Amino acid sequence: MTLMTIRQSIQKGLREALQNDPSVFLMGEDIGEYGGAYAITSGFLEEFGPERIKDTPISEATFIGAGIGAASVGLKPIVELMSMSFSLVAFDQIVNMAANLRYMSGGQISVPLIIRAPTGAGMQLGATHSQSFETWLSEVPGLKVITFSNPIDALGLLRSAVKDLNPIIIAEPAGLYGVQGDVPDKYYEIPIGSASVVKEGKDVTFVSYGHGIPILLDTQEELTKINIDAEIIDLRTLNPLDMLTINNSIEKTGRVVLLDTSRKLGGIMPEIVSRIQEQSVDFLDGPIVRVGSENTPWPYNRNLEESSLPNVNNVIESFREGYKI
Amino acid sequence: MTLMTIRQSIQKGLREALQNDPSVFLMGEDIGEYGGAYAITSGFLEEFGPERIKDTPISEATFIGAGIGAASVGLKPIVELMSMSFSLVAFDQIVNMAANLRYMSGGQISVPLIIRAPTGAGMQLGATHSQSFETWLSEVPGLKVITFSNPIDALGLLRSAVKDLNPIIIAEPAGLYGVQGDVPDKYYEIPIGSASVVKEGKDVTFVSYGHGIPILLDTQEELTKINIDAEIIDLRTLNPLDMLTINNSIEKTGRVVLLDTSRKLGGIMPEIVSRIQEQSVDFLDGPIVRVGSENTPWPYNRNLEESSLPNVNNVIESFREGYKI
Amino acid sequence: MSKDNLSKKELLKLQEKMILIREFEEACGENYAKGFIRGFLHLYIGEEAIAVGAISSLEKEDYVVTHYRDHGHALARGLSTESVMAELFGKSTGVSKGKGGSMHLFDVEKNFMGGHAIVGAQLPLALGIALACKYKKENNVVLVFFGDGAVSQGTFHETLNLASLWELPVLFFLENNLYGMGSHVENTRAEGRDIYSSADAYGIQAEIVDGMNVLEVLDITKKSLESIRNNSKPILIEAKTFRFSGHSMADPAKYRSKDELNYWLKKDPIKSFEKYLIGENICTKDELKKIKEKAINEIEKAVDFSIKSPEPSLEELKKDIYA
Amino acid sequence: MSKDNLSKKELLKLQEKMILIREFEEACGENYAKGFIRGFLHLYIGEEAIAVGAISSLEKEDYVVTHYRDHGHALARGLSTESVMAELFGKSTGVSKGKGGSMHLFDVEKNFMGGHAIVGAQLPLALGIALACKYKKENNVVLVFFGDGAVSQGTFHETLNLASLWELPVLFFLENNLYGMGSHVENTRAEGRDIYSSADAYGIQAEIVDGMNVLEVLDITKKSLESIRNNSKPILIEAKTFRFSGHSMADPAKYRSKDELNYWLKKDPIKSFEKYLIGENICTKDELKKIKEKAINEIEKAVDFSIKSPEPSLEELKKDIYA
Ligand SMILES: Cc1ncc(C[n+]2csc(CCOP(=O)(O)OP(=O)(O)O)c2C)c(N)n1
Ligand SMILES: Cc1ncc(C[n+]2csc(CCOP(=O)(O)OP(=O)(O)O)c2C)c(N)n1
Ligand SMILES: [Mg+2]
Ligand SMILES: [Mg+2]
Repeated sequence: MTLMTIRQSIQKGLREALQNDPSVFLMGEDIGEYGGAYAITSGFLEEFGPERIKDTPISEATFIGAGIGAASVGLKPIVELMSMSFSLVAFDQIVNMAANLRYMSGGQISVPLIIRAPTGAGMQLGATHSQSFETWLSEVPGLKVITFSNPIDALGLLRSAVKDLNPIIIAEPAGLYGVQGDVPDKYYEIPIGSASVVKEGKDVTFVSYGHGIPILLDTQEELTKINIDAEIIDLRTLNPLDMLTINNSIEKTGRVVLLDTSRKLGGIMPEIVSRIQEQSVDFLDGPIVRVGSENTPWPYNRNLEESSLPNVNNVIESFREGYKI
Repeated sequence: MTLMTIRQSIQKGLREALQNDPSVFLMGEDIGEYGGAYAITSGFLEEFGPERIKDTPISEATFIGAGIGAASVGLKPIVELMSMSFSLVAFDQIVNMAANLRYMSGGQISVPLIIRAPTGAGMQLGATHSQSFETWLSEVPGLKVITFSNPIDALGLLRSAVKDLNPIIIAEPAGLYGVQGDVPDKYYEIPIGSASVVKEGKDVTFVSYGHGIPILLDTQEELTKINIDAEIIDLRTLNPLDMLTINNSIEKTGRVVLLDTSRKLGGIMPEIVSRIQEQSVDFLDGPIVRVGSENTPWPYNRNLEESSLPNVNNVIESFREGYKI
Repeated sequence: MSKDNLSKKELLKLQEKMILIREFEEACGENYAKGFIRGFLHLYIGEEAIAVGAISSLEKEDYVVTHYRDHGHALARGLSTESVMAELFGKSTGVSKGKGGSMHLFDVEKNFMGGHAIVGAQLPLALGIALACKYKKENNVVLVFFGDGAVSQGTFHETLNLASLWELPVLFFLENNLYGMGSHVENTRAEGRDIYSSADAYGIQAEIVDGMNVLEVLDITKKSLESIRNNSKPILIEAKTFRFSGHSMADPAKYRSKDELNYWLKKDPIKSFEKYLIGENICTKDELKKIKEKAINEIEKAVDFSIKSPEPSLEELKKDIYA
Repeated sequence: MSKDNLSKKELLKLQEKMILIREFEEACGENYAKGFIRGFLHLYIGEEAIAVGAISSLEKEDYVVTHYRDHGHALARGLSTESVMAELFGKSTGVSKGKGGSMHLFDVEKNFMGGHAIVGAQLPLALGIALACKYKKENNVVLVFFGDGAVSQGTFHETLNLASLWELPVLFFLENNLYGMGSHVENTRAEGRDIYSSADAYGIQAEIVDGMNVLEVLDITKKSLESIRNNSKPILIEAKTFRFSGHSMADPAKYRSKDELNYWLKKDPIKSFEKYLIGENICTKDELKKIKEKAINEIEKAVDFSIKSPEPSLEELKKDIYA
């Protein structure tokens, strides 16, 4: 085991990929000398050279499109978007091209492209810089979307993504790059499409991902004080969804709360509500509770932003209200 | 009353707006001499001249951005996108600019912009040309999204949109431009944010919008044969959602089926499922049934496309299965 | 270019291909009217010299990327008339199994990388393929076609900048048929109808060529390819051309005057090359007649094949989404 | 431009504004370190001559649109130091009620239309405002600022084309500070560091100016505005400049050499204008000292005001979403 941050585990995964597979290269704005806006690729240029650590101009549509093209003829580009908020200028390439090429070509083309981007609010960056478009992308057939909340998952999922032949979006919770954890030294992977039970419990199922997980961990601790034993599920993959893990947990606990720090209305959770409703609603003793941030653009002001972001109290209150506990 | 198609009622609404308000102008690709890809603005150039019927190059990001700019200083641009599928190249302007400007400026700026775009599958246009991104846009705070399934609503909603000070997306079901109806000669408006009960019934609530409504009308007729009296709700506005109308209907019928021709997973319906689940689930005698198209890119082949698109049988089967009827 | 550089066989091959494309497109129009072909259909009639002249110069390992008006490029690249026609018919024997349709033709074995229907979206893709060629140290070139309308898209600018900055082996081939749908290029482009000089802003060498003359297209393409292979620097070629029919089957093309159409019809690439071949005594009318008959024959067979081909099974709907 | 064209008062006003911006930015840095200002903060230090020279030439009715490095433009446009500083503090007295922050400053009364944080996104907006000016037959000009990095975005290309095609009154002001974050313009642009000639491709007249010389900026802007008002044709001005600090507060700017920084520090627009003012006997050192003191004083007050200003009420979260 080695103690490392999520940032370090991503670095480890990228470095491994670059070392093991000559078809892997990195591309993005200021990932070279600058080391990346969030310092993920710091030192990589020196280690792997400019052919494999490719700085780009601020032309997201085109360098992502170029990633698609390179992937379509057998390379494995890992493209860094400086922020998920900037994905919009490249949305046509991601949604119409990356996701559809395989289908439209009758299966002839694979697009083994990875797009990594920091995501999420909470850093007072305001409305244009705090958005989480991974939930939209998770609705696109042809794409896979992964995310994580600890260094073990970050590395394990990245390894799976590197081996995958499909276009994959990695939504990296920007507020969690510094989160630490013990990462196994022995090689392992985390399969795409598998949620994880971060903590087992019997009284209620908490579901979230990314920035929501630390909140749930705190919530769970708080709830032990009133003898509630919460189970926490980290989705880890937004598409394809691992409903089995969620349904199994609901079957056990009979209660469920879904937490999304990026949005209350819309986003990924309504789809999960719908599937629970279709698949495991009979096991529930109450409503499917949603907790999320307010349905507004993201404000700059700290208090306003904090008041929008869900916290431990919001989760507990919504849970207790929903289940009359 | 005058019998007219949806196409004609949109034309009527646009013509009125141009006649009544000098700040209104139209902008888009080939809307002038060509008359628009779907012939909506046919003849407008001759009638209103090139200043007010402004042809644009294929620069969606920029002419939509220009619409935002013009709107921000008091004009009322009505921009035509040739297809909702092309909105992606302008997504940053729509989502980060149009929707956020008011909020980020602390309420100083209004963006009274209308973006009209034909939407939906079913015309064998394949994966890149059949998409319905209005459901994503309906998740964006700051935008309003409207749609319709008959000429009366089309005109009434357009009139409200023209008066509204917010950025509004009009998702025009491309397959329904030819749908006819009697339109009142007397001036009327349909308020944004109000769903309509297209047909009253007492046994089950059917909810859809756009292309889904004709399917529900047929379904309803079919169901009378087994003495089921279905109520049909046309959402007409995707944001803000009119949950009151839906909840009231559910309270009456105790059963609900949601139909989305653009998608089964994701889209607008999961949000409605979630809200029903939060607001009126206790009135239901069974599950919230979703019917939609398959979760695949849109195929070109006619059979494949048809087999993806939901039809009367799918609705009936899902309803009967869900409610054991 | 003079005929001296090319054998009779090679010269006739060019004409054969152009005729094949023309006949193919005529047949498409007919079968669209019959309802066999559906969706959006964009014919290449009038522009055949470009696809044939440019693509004939490529090596097998080079790549072709194009827009939705792609039948001509596909056939010039050697995709079979059967597999392309069957695709337009939406049949399982189609090159994309009937899932792509007219605007989305692909044949990876032939390095024919689509068929892209969002205007300008193919340019970044082509850039990326060229990046891969360079990365893998292959000496291949990516030939990417786009229209005058695509020049208005931001991807044009971004892609040209990157191709030049990164010195990538891309041959940008601009099919300037003067119109993007109903919009004349002079109404969409500030600097008017000659677009090639745009490439200056990116330090990209640019050429202009008569897109109705297959030998000139062939010649300039060959030279450009050679240069790109030697220097790995992109080049842009602008070909002046005209589509003889409307933008798509839905377009009666009323925005163009009869005079304008007639002016261009006189430059018909197939007729003028025929005149040349006969004028230079390279072949006889009879030989050309046979070529045409052969083409008609082949197309008839392709249509027949397409009619008889099976529809894709309904399971296909959910296949080919993920690898 | 010689001092003869401007009164002493006018000349001192320029220096006063530059100093005000400089002091403002220094104070921003300090208050960021103290945690009063948060999020992303981009300082304008070193580039003051551009905002002041360009914006001072505008009429009240003209519009200003800019990017996220916007404090200088805002102050030059006459937004109060209090309302801008309070915005950075996120206070309810801020120009955008604390909701926008540093990157999203707006003051509609002053026709200051933002503060836009997506690179290149402000260009179409500016185009649209210019379109409205022309539509309404107002003789106003839209002055839009953008960086060398923004030139890589497709919107640059699309907007320049449309501005020229539609003959709109836009003054494109390119602040070429040689870097977009850590990327030198020579690594992002095929044609290297001189960007203004890009405008040729759109038939747009372009000028280059020393962005460290406020009088030159003023002069060229005045001339350009006059020309735009007369012909309603856009113009592009490229100003060469340098930001003295990092891209944002998070950037130690290690990618730049000390030599390079020193080269530009010697061109400090405030110091060189001071030298000019004194060398030409326009004013005394003492007068300038007073100007600086006044600025420091004003900024102190603005900081004080910002500290004392109330936070927005929590209800503000849900306000200003819809009109
Ligand atoms: C982004 C986008 N906008 C609009 C369209 C609709 N459209 C398809 S082809 C076309 C015209 C393109 O003209 P050009 O590039 O000159 O090619 P040509 O058809 O003349 O070969 C348009 C507007 C589209 N497919 N994609
Ligand atoms: C579309 C987009 N991509 C990336 C960013 C991140 N970013 C913010 S500023 C910047 C550099 C811009 O450089 P330039 O235009 O030269 O302006 P300068 O900062 O030098 O004033 C980058 C990459 C962004 N805000 N928007
Ligand atoms: Mg064209
Ligand atoms: Mg810069």
